[in-house]
Amino acid sequence: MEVLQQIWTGSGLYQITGDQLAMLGVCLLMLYLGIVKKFEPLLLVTIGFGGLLSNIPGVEIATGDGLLHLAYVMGIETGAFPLIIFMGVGALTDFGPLLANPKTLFLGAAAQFGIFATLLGALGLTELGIMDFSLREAAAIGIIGGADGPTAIYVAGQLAPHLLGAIAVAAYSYMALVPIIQPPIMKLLTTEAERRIEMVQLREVTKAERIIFPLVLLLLVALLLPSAAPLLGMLCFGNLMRECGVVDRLSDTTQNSLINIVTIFLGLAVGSKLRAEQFLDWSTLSILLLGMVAFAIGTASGLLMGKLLNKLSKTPINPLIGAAGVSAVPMAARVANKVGLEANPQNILLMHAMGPNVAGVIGSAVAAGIMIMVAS
Amino acid sequence: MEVLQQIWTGSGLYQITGDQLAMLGVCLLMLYLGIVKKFEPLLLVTIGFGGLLSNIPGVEIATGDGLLHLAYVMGIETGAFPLIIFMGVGALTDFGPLLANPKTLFLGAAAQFGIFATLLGALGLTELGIMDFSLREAAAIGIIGGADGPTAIYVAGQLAPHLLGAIAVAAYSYMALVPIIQPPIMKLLTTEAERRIEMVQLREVTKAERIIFPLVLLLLVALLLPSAAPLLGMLCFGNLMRECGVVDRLSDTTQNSLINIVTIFLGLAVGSKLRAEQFLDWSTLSILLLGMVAFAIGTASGLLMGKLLNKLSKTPINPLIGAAGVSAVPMAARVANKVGLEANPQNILLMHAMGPNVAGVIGSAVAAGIMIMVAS
Amino acid sequence: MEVLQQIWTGSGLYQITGDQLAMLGVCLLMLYLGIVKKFEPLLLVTIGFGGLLSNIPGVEIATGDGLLHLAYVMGIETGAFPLIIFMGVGALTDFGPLLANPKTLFLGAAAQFGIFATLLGALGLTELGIMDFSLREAAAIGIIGGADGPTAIYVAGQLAPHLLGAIAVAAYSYMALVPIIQPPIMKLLTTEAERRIEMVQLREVTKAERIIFPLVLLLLVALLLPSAAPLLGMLCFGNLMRECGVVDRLSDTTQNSLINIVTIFLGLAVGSKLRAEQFLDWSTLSILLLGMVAFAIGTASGLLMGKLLNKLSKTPINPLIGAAGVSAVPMAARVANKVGLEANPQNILLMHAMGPNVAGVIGSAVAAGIMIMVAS
Amino acid sequence: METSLLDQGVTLMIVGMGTVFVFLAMLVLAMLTMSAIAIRFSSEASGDGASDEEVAAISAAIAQHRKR
Amino acid sequence: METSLLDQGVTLMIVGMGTVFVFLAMLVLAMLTMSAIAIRFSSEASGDGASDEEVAAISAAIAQHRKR
Amino acid sequence: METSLLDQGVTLMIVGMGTVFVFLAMLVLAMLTMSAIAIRFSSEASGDGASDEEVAAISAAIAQHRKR
Ligand code: NA
Ligand code: NA
Ligand code: NA
Repeated sequence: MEVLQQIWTGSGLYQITGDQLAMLGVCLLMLYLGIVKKFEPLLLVTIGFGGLLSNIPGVEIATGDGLLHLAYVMGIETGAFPLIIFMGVGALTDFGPLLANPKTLFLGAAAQFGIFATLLGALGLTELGIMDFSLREAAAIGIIGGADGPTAIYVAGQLAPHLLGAIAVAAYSYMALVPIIQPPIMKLLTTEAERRIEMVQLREVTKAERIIFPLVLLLLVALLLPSAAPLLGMLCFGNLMRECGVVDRLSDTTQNSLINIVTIFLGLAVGSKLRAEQFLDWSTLSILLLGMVAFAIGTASGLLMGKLLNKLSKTPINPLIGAAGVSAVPMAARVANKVGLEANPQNILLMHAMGPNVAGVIGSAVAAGIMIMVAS
Repeated sequence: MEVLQQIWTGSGLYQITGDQLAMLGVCLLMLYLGIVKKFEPLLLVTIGFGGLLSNIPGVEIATGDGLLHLAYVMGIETGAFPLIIFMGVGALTDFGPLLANPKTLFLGAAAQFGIFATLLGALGLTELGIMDFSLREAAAIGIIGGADGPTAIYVAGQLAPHLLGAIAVAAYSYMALVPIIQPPIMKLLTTEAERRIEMVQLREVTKAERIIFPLVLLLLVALLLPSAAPLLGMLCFGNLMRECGVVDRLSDTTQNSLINIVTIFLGLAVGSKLRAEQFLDWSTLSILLLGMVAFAIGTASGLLMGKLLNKLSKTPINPLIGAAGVSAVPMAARVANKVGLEANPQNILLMHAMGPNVAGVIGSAVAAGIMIMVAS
Repeated sequence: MEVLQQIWTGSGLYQITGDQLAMLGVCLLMLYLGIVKKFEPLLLVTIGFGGLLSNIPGVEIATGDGLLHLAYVMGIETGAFPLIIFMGVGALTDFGPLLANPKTLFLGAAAQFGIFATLLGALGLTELGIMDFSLREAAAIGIIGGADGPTAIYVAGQLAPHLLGAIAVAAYSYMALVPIIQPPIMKLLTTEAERRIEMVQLREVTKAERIIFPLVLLLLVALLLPSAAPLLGMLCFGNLMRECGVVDRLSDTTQNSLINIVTIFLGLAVGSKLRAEQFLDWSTLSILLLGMVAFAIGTASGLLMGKLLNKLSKTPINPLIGAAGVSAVPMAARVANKVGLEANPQNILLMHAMGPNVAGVIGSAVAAGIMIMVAS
Repeated sequence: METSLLDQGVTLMIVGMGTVFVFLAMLVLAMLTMSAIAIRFSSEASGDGASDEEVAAISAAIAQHRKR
Repeated sequence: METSLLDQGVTLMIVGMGTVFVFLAMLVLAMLTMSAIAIRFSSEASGDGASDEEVAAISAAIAQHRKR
Repeated sequence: METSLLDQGVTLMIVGMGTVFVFLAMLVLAMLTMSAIAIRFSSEASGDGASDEEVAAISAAIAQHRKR
């Protein structure tokens, strides 16, 4: 019977390749990490499921007119989804701790060293003939070190769309692994005495400062680095809606329905780049390795800047909060708090670590702006 | 005065055709059924109003660059709207009763006979020279028997977009008429004794089973019938978000804002296919007739399978719950419960009927996959 | 170093023009009015911020593939955003006061005189050689007098997209300035005795009337003026969802998530038309002037019709409520109430003013329909 | 003969205001008719021989019920 | 030889209903297997030698917990 | 002479980290200036001769009010 033949040749059992099976396994692992281990579940569950759908053989869902491919074309290629997420992040972010202690911005700056060191690493692998990355690709890989999902997706979508799947998976995986990656480095680079340092309580921040801050940041971006304006502009817009107090209904929708809807389709769209033929590649493996290096270097440079700042500052600064400068909001700040508590049970660093934590978001958006301007 | 002339020739009174008047009447009837009779109001109100707008003469709203036509092109032609609705249905569906009693899946399978019998009926009318349906058109008409709105819209959009208006109206109308169509058939095909059968209480289902179920279903689809993967994949994704417990904010948005927004535009877009020149046609009449037949046959085959299962099963099975296998969630399950209560006031069948009811959703999505693979 | 050179020539400090600086100032002023003065904050904050982003030199955000330009192309050029906002307005509007006292519709009709007088004014400036407006442009400018944001944006997007920025800014600015513009005119054209008039309490309106009203309005539009059908059709649809009582979940989403999401992107998209090279132009200045005139004339003609109606009507009518006929919902109704209270502290006009207020929305949509039909 | 732009404007103003008034006048008529029917129908539905007070009471009750 | 449209329909009906039944039958098998493993795993996780009553109690407790 | 890829990378690293630091340093300056003005302005707005304690109290009150 022809029809039975057609069903059989159309079936997954007939068409599936070993690579696709492997990718189904990888995606199930991502779902396991998201659901059971609770690692960045909002993204690992959506990306993982998108990856499952994309590796079903013989069905047009992550290609052509399929829903996931449409989401990719309309949301990621245009940059719309990461920018809207950034608006939502702005609406969810309290810049109060940063306003109370602006010098923690330097911690967020230092931690971006991971980005550029990784870029250099990727180019080094190319120089050695092990890999073959262009400057654009190396820049996109480096941004994993920014430890900020939407920034990584935005930059990869602009500079190296064919690597977006690997870069997004690496970024979210390492952000999830922050509680495992960071503590050993923190203990290696700080003394017990440094970890015990208690910090003075943050001052209260006025409403006016909160409202003016996103405008000041935007104007600085406009004057100094316009290529960072899309990312930081949307962040500032979201934050202005949050703080200005007169558009609470817009701010609420941005923090809830809108960011949730976009997260769902962003995750599925990123998942559509996990197709076996694109993802199973040596470059993916090296991206995962380089991403790990990026995180470690970013953490280390944040800590070292923390030690320096502690020496220079009049008020004591616990170097641990420098590790939060990599972003990975709010996980990195929680890790800094936890390691601080281990050394000194009276030491509540959480709010102090939120300053460098959000500074890291700004820092990596600035780095992204430079990458996009120079590499494109 | 030229301008007055222009206003007069531009007015509805000047331009309107009898067909358009008739369609305005049909659409007002749909609104009446939705609002006063409360028949599937979410869809009849939106489709009915979309139909009103589409039959206003001389205005570009359901054609060209009009909003309703844009919604149709972007949401229905691409399949995006029915797939997103299916994701929402997944997020709203509790598969617990099915997991507690998996053999009710056979009831959901049997009830799909209505689909294929109707397909055959449409081809028979063609053979007899009464109508002129192609295999693709017959398949799209048959899916009305699936008693599942988004599945019908998805299949019609893929296989026979010019019949989409009639098919959607038929599907939702008969789903609304379930409490009128099904009881006579149920009483005809079952004995009083059968209707009195009480069923044993369903076992509790663990959280792990609930989480793994959508993944098992997706993998089975991937291996056996990839052409059903878009529909069932989105259903599984929505259900996984619901059950996994770590992305509740995404699940909540999917169940509320997202499904509501898409329902509004889906309804308006379907309504844009109710334009008089497309809708008032003999094929519409025969689609309405065939759709009615499809429902009746689906109900009957579900009931007969219920009787068979009751004979074969160790624990008693009330054949009435077989009628719920047509889907029409949750109306068909409520009808089974009501007819059961009439025969035996202690007989609460509702949860037992939810199993075949959701099985019917899976069953018709599988049938849709076969149709799409074979007929396209 | 080449790279430093590239960063410097890419910076805002190097590229910014005096015009762009001026526009940044204008946008900051809009934010100030929205946030500190609370003038129409939902629109002034979003449009103002969109304007800031659009005037950052050397970055593609309000042009090309930028997010704001995409929002403009997809949402404003197609008319989708203003139509969806109108649906939301319908879902938020209580037509009860109008149903209780239908003759207040005449107040909403009279106040539209501001629209046509302004159109004539724009053509007069052209005749005098001061400006050079076409009929389409004059019609788009006139609609500012409708005092209804989405209507103005919809008409401008259809008839004169290059003036949209100025028209939207004028419309929202003057709507915000209603409490300043209207009272002097109200006091000039009414006597103290007229302002003291108390009106009889409005009768209760049945649920049936509320449900049937949007359908009656839609059918009248269909028969008399189809070119107003997109705007009024969506208004009626939103209102039917609100009143019919069977689709509350759709109505709630329309009134909240959906209208909020669209407001955000509408505001940003309108802001993208505030680029210095488009906005800083003599035509903008004359549009701002003409808009002010439109508001004043609309207010005056509403008041005069109020005086006439008071003479003709059996029950007393306070002419102040005629000023609310310009729309600017609900600000104009509140202003009428406030001025009434000043003359007579027992005089609660608010509900009586809501009738002409929503009548003004219908009236300006009708005027918009005529403009679009005749001028395009 | 070409009509001047200003003439077109005057025509548009007269026709436009005329249409607005005609449209809204017909809407007033339609609403009065509709309300009369709806209230009549409501009162009939609520039993034979409903007095005016009953109509008012029902209207009030419905309005009350609406305030959910 | 060309197959008639009706013949195609009959074939599609037989194959279609067959596929639906085969698919759902395999789903029944997969669900039974999965549930057996999931329940076994739950019971093992909850301590050695869990009795049937314990399994039932745990299931009920989990279900209770789900009703948030 | 063509610059090698690695040289480009080194340049980008130096320039990039430099820009990040310069940008954030200027942001620190801007924030300190802005805060000084904002706090001064708040204290002036709250009456003449507001003492430091008053400023602190107002700040706390505003913060309290923010916790809606
Ligand atoms: Na970062
Ligand atoms: Na079904
Ligand atoms: Na108006």
